[in-house]
Amino acid sequence: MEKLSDAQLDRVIQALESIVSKEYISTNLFERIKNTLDVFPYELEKGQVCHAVVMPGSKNETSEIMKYCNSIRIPVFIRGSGTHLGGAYRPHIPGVVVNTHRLNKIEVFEEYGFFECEAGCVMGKVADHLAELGYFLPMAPGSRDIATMGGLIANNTSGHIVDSSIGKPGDYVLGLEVVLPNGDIIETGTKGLRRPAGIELTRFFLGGDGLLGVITKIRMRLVPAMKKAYGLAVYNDLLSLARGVQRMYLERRPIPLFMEFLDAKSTKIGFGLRGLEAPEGAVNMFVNIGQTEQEAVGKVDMVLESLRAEGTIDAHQVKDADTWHKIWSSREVIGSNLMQQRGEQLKSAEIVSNLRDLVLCMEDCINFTQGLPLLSQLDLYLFGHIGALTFHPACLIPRHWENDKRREAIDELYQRDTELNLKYSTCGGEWGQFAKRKDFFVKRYGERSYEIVKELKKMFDPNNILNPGILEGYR
Amino acid sequence: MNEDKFVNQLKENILDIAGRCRNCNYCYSVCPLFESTRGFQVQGPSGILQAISYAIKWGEIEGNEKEILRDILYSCTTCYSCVLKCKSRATGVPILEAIEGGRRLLVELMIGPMPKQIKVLESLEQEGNPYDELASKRLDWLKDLRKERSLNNKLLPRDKAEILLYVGCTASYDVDLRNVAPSIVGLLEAIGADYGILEQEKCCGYPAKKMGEEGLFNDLAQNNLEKFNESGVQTILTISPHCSNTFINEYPEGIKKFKIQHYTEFFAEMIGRKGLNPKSRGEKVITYQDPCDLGKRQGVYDAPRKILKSLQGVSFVEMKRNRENSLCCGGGGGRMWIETEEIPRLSETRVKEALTLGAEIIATACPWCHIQLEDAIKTTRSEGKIKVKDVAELLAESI
Amino acid sequence: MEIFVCLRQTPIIKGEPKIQMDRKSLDLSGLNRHMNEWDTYALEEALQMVQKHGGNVTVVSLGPKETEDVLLHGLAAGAAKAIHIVTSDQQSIDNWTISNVLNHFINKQPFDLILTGVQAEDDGCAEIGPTLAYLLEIPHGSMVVRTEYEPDQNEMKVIRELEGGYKDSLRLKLPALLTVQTGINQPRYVSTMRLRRFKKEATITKLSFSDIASEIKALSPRVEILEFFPYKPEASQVQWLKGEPVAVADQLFERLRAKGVL
Amino acid sequence: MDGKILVVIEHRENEIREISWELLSGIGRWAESHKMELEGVLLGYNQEEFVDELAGSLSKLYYIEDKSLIVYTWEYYLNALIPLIKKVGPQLIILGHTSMGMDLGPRLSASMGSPYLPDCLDLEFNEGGLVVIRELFGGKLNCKVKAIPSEHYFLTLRSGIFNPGVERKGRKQVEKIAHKFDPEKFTTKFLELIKPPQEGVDISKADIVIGVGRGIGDKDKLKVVEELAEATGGALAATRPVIDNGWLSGERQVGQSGKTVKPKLYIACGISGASQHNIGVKKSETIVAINVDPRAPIYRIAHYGIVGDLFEIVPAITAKIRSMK
Repeated sequence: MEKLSDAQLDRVIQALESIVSKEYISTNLFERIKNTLDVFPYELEKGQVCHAVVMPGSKNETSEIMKYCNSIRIPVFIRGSGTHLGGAYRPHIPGVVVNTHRLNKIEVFEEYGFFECEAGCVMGKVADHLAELGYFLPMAPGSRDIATMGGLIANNTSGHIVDSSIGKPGDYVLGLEVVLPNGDIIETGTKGLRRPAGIELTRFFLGGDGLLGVITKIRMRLVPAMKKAYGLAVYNDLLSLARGVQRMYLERRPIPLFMEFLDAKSTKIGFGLRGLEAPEGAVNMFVNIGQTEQEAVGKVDMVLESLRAEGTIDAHQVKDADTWHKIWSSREVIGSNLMQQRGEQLKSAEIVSNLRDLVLCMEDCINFTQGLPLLSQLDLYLFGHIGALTFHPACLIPRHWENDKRREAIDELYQRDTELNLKYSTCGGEWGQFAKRKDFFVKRYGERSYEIVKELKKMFDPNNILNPGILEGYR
Repeated sequence: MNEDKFVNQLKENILDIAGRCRNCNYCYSVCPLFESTRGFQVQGPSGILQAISYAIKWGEIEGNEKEILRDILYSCTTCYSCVLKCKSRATGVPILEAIEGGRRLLVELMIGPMPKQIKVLESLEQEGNPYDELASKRLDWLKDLRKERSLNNKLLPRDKAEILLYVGCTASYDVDLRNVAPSIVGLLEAIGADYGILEQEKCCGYPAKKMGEEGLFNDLAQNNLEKFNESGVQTILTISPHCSNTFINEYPEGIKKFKIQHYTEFFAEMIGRKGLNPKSRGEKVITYQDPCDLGKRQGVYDAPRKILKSLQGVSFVEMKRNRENSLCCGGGGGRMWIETEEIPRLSETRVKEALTLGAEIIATACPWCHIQLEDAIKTTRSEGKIKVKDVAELLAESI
Repeated sequence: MEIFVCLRQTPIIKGEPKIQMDRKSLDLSGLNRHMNEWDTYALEEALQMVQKHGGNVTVVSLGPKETEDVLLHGLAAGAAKAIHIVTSDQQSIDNWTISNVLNHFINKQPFDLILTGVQAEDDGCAEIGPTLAYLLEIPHGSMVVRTEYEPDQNEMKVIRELEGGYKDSLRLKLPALLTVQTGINQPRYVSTMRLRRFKKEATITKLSFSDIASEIKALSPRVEILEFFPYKPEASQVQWLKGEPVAVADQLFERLRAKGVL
Repeated sequence: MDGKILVVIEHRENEIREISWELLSGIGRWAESHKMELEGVLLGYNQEEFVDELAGSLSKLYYIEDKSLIVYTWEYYLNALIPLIKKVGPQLIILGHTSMGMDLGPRLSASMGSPYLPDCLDLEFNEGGLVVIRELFGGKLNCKVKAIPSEHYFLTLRSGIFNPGVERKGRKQVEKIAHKFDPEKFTTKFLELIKPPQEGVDISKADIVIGVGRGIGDKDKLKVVEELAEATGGALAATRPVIDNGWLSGERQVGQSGKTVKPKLYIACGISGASQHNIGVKKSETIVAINVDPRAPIYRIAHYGIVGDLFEIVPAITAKIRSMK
């Protein structure tokens, strides 16, 4: 759409003010800039900066905003905490950013067996609140302290959780409250504990990449808290580590809730940072859950059996919780530590393997940057949610590279990401299917599938005002 | 150094720091400003950082929105939580360095400080304290104390002593704090320390530093360093953690030859020794507010707790957010002197939290936390239910 | 726009002013000095005007050596030129003489506007502005709380503050003189470093007060201070209430009750 | 000695301003004791109603009438007064130290080549010269100022130093003077008189007024005085700095540039008492002053003085009053 005149803009602002009141709309340059930034390590362009940032306080205000923006065809970008490390949520054309910060109520209905929270609730706070009541929130992104429920559900990401263990958050969603691009408000799903069979509108918005509607409220099943037990296995080489995981599946072991691996290089750094003695080799660390302590421990032992069978240097249950937290958090600090040493930013791909080719895929990831003109110049770091057959090959993008070069590097990364996921006929399980992944989607599922999504989008959002750019594959 | 060169250096440094922020926004999860405001993005660490950095990149510093930029930069409490968070979970950006650098930049360009802080800076320059109090009245509290009891304190640098008690401006002048300096003097007397107080003490410079008035800060730092040297002391005890932090982390090399300690560290070591055997003072439930400049900045979490736990008959309870996760009182970073958006006020949140724990006393070890909490008790109408006490007062009362 | 701003440096008296033995002068030694509060607003108004409409600000001040501090402040804040009319140290000079000396210098310069504070913290006379305007034969507006330059007519629209919340607005043909009231703007802060830099680099034009004065025909003071004396407390009717806050509150309450005002 | 005194009458919105009545009575008495004639000049339009009343308290009133004189502007006044003064030859020309006096006085005296003595508290003749008392440094100090011997002396007197009560003498001499103005030559054009905003509270109507000054330090500390106002059922008023800081809205300003109040009780909290403030409150029946500095000029008009920290004393008073209700 063409640029707004100042007069037009003033009218827009006034209209929005009349919806959310003056204090909850910001038009100052700096607020607008920050709301147009994402984690991609290249500069914002002046042309992208949004017109205004609005904070609705209710589904009705959200609906009014959508109704109005739709009526005058102004793009709307929904924003939670803007913390998605996958990037590609920066608006590429000016529009109105709707920040869900004020939609932050949570209600627990134990007598119904579910809870409801608004889209702006911070996931970590919800999890803590539920934990106090003895429940477990089946989500575990690295950004738990800041990511919002709305964003996570629109993306349906399980973060580090091994899907084969307890599935995706979406499997616990009983229903949604959604504001459609034209402002209509709908409710989906059920207040029962049985998710509907057959066609069910929840599915369009859950993991809908924010294309079809604005999720304002989420209803999820209450999951009783589980007991945990921890295990650690060390290998000489990553390939045997991969074989171990394969074996675990094939020998029908109880799949861990979490299972992460670090290559030897990363292990040294991570363990070192946490003041632990780093084992000589690559590490597989995992968590099993059970109704009781013993059940969890038993599961860990069963998993360890399979892992040992592939020639571990060391494999044991970690009994002391504090030690475990150090080990576990060593993963978290590696990335930050690398970035801090060099003052550079880590960008990673998300490669998912199929079970049969896990070892092959591991090899591919070890050689991730081979033949890539820019990335091959950089060090590669390899870690990932191996239990979920997921790899995060990552590179530090040098700051001294100029903007375009950084863009190209990111392009290379996603080309290779695409190749590999195609090769294994898989797809990413954390970052959504469009925006940076659009090329992949078309190649993987074909033009027709892309057409279908476009038609869907057209049906829900004929004027394409809701989060434009994602479907078009802007990054 | 000519103006442009100086200004450009400031700008480059800010851009360099901002270039390391990846907008992961983890810092928002610990930011007291973000928690106590409407929660726009410029009301949190990374937002403030990007504001100043894009203002520089896009030449907007002296643009139409320069006052908005100023208000954004000066709203930060400089509690340091974001820096710790970024270090542990992200790219380790020294966010505060950029925010304080931004304030210096605005002051150099005559956009900063906040209008109401100008009088504070003038008072610092003329009277050596931020409260527009007469320099000549700084030791009145000591004169009054001398009327009640005999003291062995030296007056420095005229006399010489082993320990310098650096009182600081708030403890010298503020009525809320009237018992704190006397308590600490009492404790020093009790252990028979060889201590002295500066005859002409001046502010450590913290407010000037935080408001971006670097030149004035340097003057005060120089002045104090000279006084310290003349006094021939080995140890410097401060009442305010802002002072000790400023000495340790902001002062020139010369400060290194002194042992700088917040008084809680000093007395924590002394507990149980001659003269310092806390006795029972009736059953009391006490909680503790970690001053950011003491905890987050200097890593002193245990000393005050050790003292409080040593008080007999006291049951010590922790607030949910404590130590490195503790919630800022909102008084730091020069905010004492400006009107800020605070809904609810951080100190009120803190008082309410303490009340839910059944605490009868919130102990703290910082004059500004003290004042903020004192006010919060009034504004939440909790008088009679709960009191603010300085750790020093509690210790002194117990011996 | 060429704007002259007349600044005065005043001592900051927080306690009780010290009177010299001869009772004809004050002992101001050891006192901090600063720019007269009203003048800081005049300076800021001038700087904002040239920022908006172009031109230069020249700051002028009359006084002993240390007066150059306020001129430095003016330069550091953004003035293009500074004129220091230097007087000898203890010389006390009446406002009529000051106005004449300022006039003698300024009327040889090209100017569109002269700004000064409504009055000075020390003598509170509010005299120099209108007097200088008379000598320069230009219109004046006093106690100005808003200015609006109208370039095409070369006029200045001002709002003046009267009593009891009343204001009036005038339109003055330029050149003109305005005396500026506090609160009209937010004077900028000039940092210590900035002042230092200017102390090193800036140049201040020095003129001798006595030279100028001697060039003015029949110039002689019209008033002189005979003596200073402290305020006499006995003149006040105040009854002191002493004691702890609570005690004081009780005493006060009883008295007010008795008087029937509570 | 004999001679004439000329008082320049002030009026606004068809009312003679109080300062003029103060001068007529105060200077009237002074004139008698010095055997001088008290004359006045009114520059106005259609103000016969006052002419009579004024003339009653003067040995002579000059009434210069012209449409353009409904409001004060320095150029018209100067233009009309210079010839009158030359004609009448008064020794003292007295104005109030008001926005008009401050604006007109210096220029008028300079035009007449005479000494100017602003903001006087008292005046005397000695050694052939005129000697006045004035304040310095906002009342921290007083001084005696002598004017050189001169045909005319121009003074402005601070308002509030005399009481308005005027005894009639009955001699109602009025000389109406026609004056031709030539506005073409004028450099200053009057545009409009801006009246104070009427909405909001009217502190001048309250029986109890709580005044708050710089001493409060910060906006969010106002609670202390707000609670006292609440407890006493009084109105909250403030000094100029407080208003300039935007801590309270303009309609609450007391003092010369704000409103004048005359309540039964005025409690000054953290107000040092600059003359501009005191002028606006000194007519209050009972004045209580709370300040840290015992030398603050506020105590000169106060009936009860309390020295100390207002944040300790005010809450105590509030508590006491609440407890007695």
